[in-house]
Amino acid sequence: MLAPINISMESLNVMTLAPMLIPVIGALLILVIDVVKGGLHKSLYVVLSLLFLAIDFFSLLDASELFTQNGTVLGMFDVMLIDGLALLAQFIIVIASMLFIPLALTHKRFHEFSYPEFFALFLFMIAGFQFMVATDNIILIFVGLETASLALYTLIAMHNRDKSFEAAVKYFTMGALAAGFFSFGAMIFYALTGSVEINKIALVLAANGYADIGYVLVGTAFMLAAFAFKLSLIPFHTWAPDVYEGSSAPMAGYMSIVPKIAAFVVAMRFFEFLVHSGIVWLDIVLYAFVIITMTVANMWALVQTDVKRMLAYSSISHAGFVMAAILIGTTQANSALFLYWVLFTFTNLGSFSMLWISRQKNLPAHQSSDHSFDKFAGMIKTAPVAAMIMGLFMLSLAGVPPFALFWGKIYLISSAVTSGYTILALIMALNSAIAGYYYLKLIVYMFMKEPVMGNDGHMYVANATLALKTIIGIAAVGTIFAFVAINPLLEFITAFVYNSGY
Amino acid sequence: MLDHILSLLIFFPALAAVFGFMIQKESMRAYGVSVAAIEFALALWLWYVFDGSVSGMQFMESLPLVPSFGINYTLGVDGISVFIIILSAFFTLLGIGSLTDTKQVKYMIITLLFLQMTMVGVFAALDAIVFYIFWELSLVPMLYIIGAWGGPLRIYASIKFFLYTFAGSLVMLVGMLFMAYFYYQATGVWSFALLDWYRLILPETFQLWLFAAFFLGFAIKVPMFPFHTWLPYAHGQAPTIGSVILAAILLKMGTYAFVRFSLPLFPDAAAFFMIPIAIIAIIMVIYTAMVAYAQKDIKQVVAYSSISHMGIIILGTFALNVEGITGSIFLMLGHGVVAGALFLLVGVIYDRRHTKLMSEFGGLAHVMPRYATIFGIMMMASVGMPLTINFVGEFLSLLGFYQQSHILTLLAGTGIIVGAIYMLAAYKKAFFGEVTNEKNKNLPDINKRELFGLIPLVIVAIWLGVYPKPVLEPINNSVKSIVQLMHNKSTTALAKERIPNLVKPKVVIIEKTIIEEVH
Amino acid sequence: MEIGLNHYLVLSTILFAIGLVGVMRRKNLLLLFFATEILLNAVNVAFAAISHYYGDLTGQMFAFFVIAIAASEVAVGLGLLIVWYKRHGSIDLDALTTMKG
Amino acid sequence: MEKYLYIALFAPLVGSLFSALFAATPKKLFTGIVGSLLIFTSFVASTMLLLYILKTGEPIHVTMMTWMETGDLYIPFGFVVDQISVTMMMVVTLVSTVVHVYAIGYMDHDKSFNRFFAWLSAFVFSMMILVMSDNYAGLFIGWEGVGLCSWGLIGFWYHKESATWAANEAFIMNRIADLGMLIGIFLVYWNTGTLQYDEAFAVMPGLDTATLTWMGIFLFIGAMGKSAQFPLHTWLADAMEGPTPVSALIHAATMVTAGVYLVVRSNELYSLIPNVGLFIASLGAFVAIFAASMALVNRDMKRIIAYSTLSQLGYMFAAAGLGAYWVALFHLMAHAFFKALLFLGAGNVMHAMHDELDPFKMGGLKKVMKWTWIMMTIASLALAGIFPFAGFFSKDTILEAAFAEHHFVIYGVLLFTAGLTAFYSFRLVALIFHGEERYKIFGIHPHEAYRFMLIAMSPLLILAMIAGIFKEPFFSMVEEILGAAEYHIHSHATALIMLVGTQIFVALAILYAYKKYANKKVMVPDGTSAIENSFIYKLLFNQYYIPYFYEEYIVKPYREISELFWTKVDMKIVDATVDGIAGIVYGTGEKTRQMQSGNLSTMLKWMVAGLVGLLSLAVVFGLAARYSDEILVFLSALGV
Repeated sequence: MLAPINISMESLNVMTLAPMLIPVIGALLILVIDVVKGGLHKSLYVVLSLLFLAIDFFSLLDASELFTQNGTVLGMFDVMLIDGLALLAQFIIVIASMLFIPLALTHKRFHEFSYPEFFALFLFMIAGFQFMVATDNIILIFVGLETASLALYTLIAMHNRDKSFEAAVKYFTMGALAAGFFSFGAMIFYALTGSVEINKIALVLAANGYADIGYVLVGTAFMLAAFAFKLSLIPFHTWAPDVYEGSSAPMAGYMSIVPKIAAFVVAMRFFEFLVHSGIVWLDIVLYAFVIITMTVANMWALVQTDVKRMLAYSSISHAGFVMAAILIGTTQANSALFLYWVLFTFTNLGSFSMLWISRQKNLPAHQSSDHSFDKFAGMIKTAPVAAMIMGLFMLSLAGVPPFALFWGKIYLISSAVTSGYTILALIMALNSAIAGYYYLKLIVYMFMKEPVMGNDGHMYVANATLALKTIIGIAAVGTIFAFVAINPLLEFITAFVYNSGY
Repeated sequence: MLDHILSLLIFFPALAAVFGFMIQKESMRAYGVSVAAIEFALALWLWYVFDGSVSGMQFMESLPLVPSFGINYTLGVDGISVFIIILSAFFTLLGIGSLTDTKQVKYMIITLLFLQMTMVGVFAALDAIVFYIFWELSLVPMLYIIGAWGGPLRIYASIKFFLYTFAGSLVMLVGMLFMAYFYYQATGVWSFALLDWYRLILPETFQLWLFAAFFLGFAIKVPMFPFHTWLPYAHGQAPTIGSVILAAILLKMGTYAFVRFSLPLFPDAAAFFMIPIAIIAIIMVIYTAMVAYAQKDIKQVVAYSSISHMGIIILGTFALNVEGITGSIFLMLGHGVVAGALFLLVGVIYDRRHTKLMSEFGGLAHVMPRYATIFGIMMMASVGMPLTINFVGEFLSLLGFYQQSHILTLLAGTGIIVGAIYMLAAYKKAFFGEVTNEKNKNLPDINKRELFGLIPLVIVAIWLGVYPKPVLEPINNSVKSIVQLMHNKSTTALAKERIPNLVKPKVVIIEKTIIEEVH
Repeated sequence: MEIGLNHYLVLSTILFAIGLVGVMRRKNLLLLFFATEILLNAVNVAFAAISHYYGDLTGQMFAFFVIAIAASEVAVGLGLLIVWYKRHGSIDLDALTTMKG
Repeated sequence: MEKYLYIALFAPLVGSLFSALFAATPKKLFTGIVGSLLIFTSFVASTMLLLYILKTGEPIHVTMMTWMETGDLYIPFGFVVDQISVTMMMVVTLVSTVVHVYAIGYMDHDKSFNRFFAWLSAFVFSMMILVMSDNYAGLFIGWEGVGLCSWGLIGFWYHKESATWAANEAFIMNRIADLGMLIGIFLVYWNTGTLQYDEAFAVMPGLDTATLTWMGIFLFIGAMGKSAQFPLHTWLADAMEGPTPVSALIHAATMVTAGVYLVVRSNELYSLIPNVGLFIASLGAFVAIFAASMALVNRDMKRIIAYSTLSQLGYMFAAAGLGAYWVALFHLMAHAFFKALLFLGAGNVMHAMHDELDPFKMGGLKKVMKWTWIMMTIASLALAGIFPFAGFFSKDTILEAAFAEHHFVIYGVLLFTAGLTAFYSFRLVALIFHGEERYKIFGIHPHEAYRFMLIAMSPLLILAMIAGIFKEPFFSMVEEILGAAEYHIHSHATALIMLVGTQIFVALAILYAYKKYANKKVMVPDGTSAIENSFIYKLLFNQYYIPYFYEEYIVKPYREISELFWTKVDMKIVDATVDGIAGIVYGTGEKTRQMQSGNLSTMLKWMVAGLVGLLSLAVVFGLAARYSDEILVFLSALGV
């Protein structure tokens, strides 16, 4: 007979699992409520989700206290990992989700929000992402990734438009291919090292001095392809614009932030040791990814006629920009990544929310898409406050100081400078200038063109409710007064990143 | 309050702008004028309490912003910046006061007040990042002013203005980050404080690269040839008030930054690049003057003339001696007053006829004698007539550069010839001759509101031409300390040779005389 | 002939390549899903073999997870496919081109 | 005495500002009167200063206030009244008083009467600064100031295209010279450390000759512009578009002599560099004959006098260049009197003839304009250098100086020019006042000028007659400061022969002019006569084609190049490059967006392609790493 396995609860460190469990419980609760009594209003689910996210947030605070005291904590058979990266990423995930979920409280009725499943899936997705970042184990990363992704595909599809389904199918198919890449890559590393834990892989590889460098590179190539898909690096980005366009505006904004930060953290865990082991190939490939993604995505963003699609390309470009942090790989760069992403969260969610409040139920005849540039012509005359806030987000995205993203930009560029990537720093800077054009384009439409006849400005806030306005207000305040928060944020992030050994 | 007068100067207009949203439309102009007047009074007060005999920074204030990254909100003024700050307050007041009826005057005034904040901020900032923040932020209101109130090509012009400057300043930002990194390497502490950077002596190669990075940002702003093409568009399309502020203050940011950053931070590089930059400056002077001569639109003449004058400013700056730099700073003020006035004047005629083509005019001196007189005075100031403000600056700039190169000064000096050519030709076309166009026969002469903007400028243009001392002296004191700093910091023989040492008394000439007498 | 690890790995690679070709060539959404399944199962083969080679259960665990994930993918994928088919009466890939540029 | 100095200096400014107050209003007689009175005040103050200088011989030196002070540079508003400047002040204030009073009559019917006086008084103020300043920068203020006023006054009738064109031409040409002057000033500053005359001159002997030479050359370039020396002379004749009092004051008596003043003022510099002096003298002699030759055939009364002015300036430079500074200054003074008189006389004629300028269309005017005739004849005699009029004393001394310094070529040229001068002067007088009354064809009824204008001219008439007696006192006054030497030909006989010979030569030229132009056969030329078609005539009449040359080879190319710079270089190259870069970025985006075809199959292919790319790179690197040793061996075998 098998001897009973004695495991003390202490060694399990259930605490490490708590942050993921909370949204799962929340999701289950929502489903149960629906079973018990159906047809409840979406506000209930929104608030419930929010509450669970709040609890999640507090459990993260707890965990971070644990981390500051004890350093990295392992739990659940050493599968779960609480370190600085995990915590920071989870903070971003949870905060972004908390900012996202009230956006369901729209003035107009939308199909997806009437289903409690939407909120359940949403919470499952968050749990998936949390798992993904809070582990060192490739299996769990994979599981987390797929959990989140599958939930996400469904969420996109629930928007219930032709374009949404198309987007979901595209995203799903490509995601499946990427999952194939990921598992194949994992397989190669497993074959090389006999382990699926990143730190062990690193140790083994270092121990034999990267003897099988060719295979390591092949494995890395597969992993890179999988992450490049998730991070929408060119040429693995093709899903992004279509999916952003197909999904609802807040969902697009959410997608530009949360899945990517999760992927970044994993990429950081996975590639950092490779970068530091002096593999030239990886340097070159990452360099190429960074530059091509930034530049080409910018060029495509230039020629868009739809704001949302423009923002999609802009998000790709931002991802490329931040990818530079992985390439550089210093503590400063990694901290800059998180700083950038926190700030990006506010600004980008803000701008997508602005699109969301101007969303009509049906497309007017003269518009080719939901958020064409023409729609925003002369907005300053008809809806000045909305125009100014939108302009603010655009300026922040363009990196105009002192708005939020500027700080992320200088810190990231500074990290490139500090590590001797001069050319990279210059290219990053010049790309910001190119990007300036398409953000400016929207500002030009809003502030400098004449409004279309018969536009009384109501359409820009047609979908607005107090909840949406509050979220936008928070995003706007966060964007404007970012400079107050930079120092504490930076200290917090740097301490966490540094203490995790990155 | 004195401790925070600079913050007050910066944020008072911004605050007023925010409150401005609450003001009712008809009262907006009065509100704007009062705010600008208060701001100007504060600026004058700053001058009053400013100690002109001190060469260092005054009214310093510092507030940690991102201390872990060495960014502090540090402000301070010295003789170099204090007058440009006053000038910007002055021009905002005149600009708002003489604002002719435009659509959406409320937004215009709010935008101007925001612009005011950024302008003062740029000149008062002593932290590179704070400087950069205001520097970039100043683009936004200007973008709006050009784009929303401009002519038919306004969108193209405004985007060009924004992106061009933006691109240049991003390269400059990389330079700043490098500079901070070098400081970090040297001291182990991050700092973007200018006064800290001043103490840093960099190897020459680093200096050259950093100089180039900063140069790009500044050169586009100035704008220097061949980065100047955004300017004619911006001026051509901008409404009067936009051109006035752009020419009077915004362009000065670039030249000011050369003095504030490039020279004291990279003295060796400044000495190294002196001749190439002087050649660019000369191209600016002559080439743009010729282009100005070919213009058909009187506003474009003034626009290109701005570039031409900026050439002299650059030349004076890179004379690297006290005379030249003092002159160039004075010329910044001078050109601000004169170009601002000229754009206001062009605005006067534009308001009446809605055209700026010189061929549409002719004989205006008959119908608008007062206007012609003021225009004439400002034109003469522009061509550098002695006893007007521009002459002092041009004279000193050229005089300063003459020490460095005779031939180049001679070439740059042709500016006084070519400058006279396009200005006189333009004046002749617009004002002299018979009134041929029927529409011009009954043009009303200049009115009170316009005079409100112009008379003070005329007074200043002549007052500071005749008696520049109150301004020149503080500038001189501050410049002396910068030149001495540059000399002390420089490492190459070339720089030591080109940048004079002020501590040692000049003995060369005296010795020579004595020797001659003995023989 | 002894069948060793390398043979499994080669098989896995070949299967993966077949999957890739399928992903690229198939214009039918359903067949495309098949191709992705082949990809994942190719990996499973390799995992099982390596796991055996190392005498370590981790690989097999991974394989099980992959199977589970593949299953849920199919569920989601088919769900999407059915909706799409209901709306358009086709599962041809070339019809999915309303968004581009 | 400082009080007088300030009165002399600022009275014209007050007058100018006063008149300027009424500039845009209709004619107010009192602006003219007040202006004239203030200029007269200035004249009285100058006289007081002259008396003081004569009495004490001490220069008065005041520093009013600092102008510019930076680095080592210190420029005050400092004024010095010494023998040189007081001479100039006397000339300036006297002539301008006369011209002001005269202009009250001359500008009687002009609607811009007030503006005229504002400009004219401003000019006097600028001129006073020019001559009174104690440093080069102050001189430059005046220098530019007179240029400005000259611009305003030449272009006074701004409705006339020719007037505004001439004004701009004058200004721009002066600017060219001013650049030289400016460079000269810079040279002075950087080599002596100061711009004060006395301090700078004190240092100069210690400088090397090359530096001094450059200094002298550049300062002289400044002088060439203001004094309209070749090749910057064309503006002066065109400047005659201005009202005649302006021509008398600015373009004959005062402003154009500023160049001479500059050379005289810098005598301590120029005496160190005799080579430059010789160049100046040679140029002066050349301009003297060059201008005189153009005056021979010209058919514009004012232009003839303008060329004569040019020619006389040549004399002055010849003298100054030869080191005879006091002679130059003396001729400057004498010339101011008779040339102003000549111009004012011409103004009377113009008034009478309704602005007709062609002397061939006049004739016989002496009957109706007796006083004018007398005045112009005497002025012409003085100009021709006939004893005992003013010109005799000054011009003869120049000839003597040239002879005494053994520059016989210069002497010869100047002597010959004296003959030409006499000829064209009396050609003019003869054509205007003698012979047939040709004006009647044109239906003009000439009349004499106002009496007060004639009275106003009388001081000049008297001075043109008697200025010679000042020669000795003047010499003794400036002797010390200009290091002057009297020029005496060693042999008395030679001197006498020269003197008498010159007089006879000049007298013959006068007689010839009368014979040719005072008879009744003179007709209005119609361009058919043989002489009018001769090459020489055409050459002279077209001013040696120099204006044509300037127009064709400088002005036009400048305009064309400007146009080219704008339309081609600025728009098509510089701006197009910027737009091109933006266009490339945008265009690349536009072209490559096809990649996003929206087709899922393609998208998947892109992913696989990306993977394959990564893999092939990995394989290459992997192989390279695996076989790095072999590769190194291989490469070293290749000699890399």
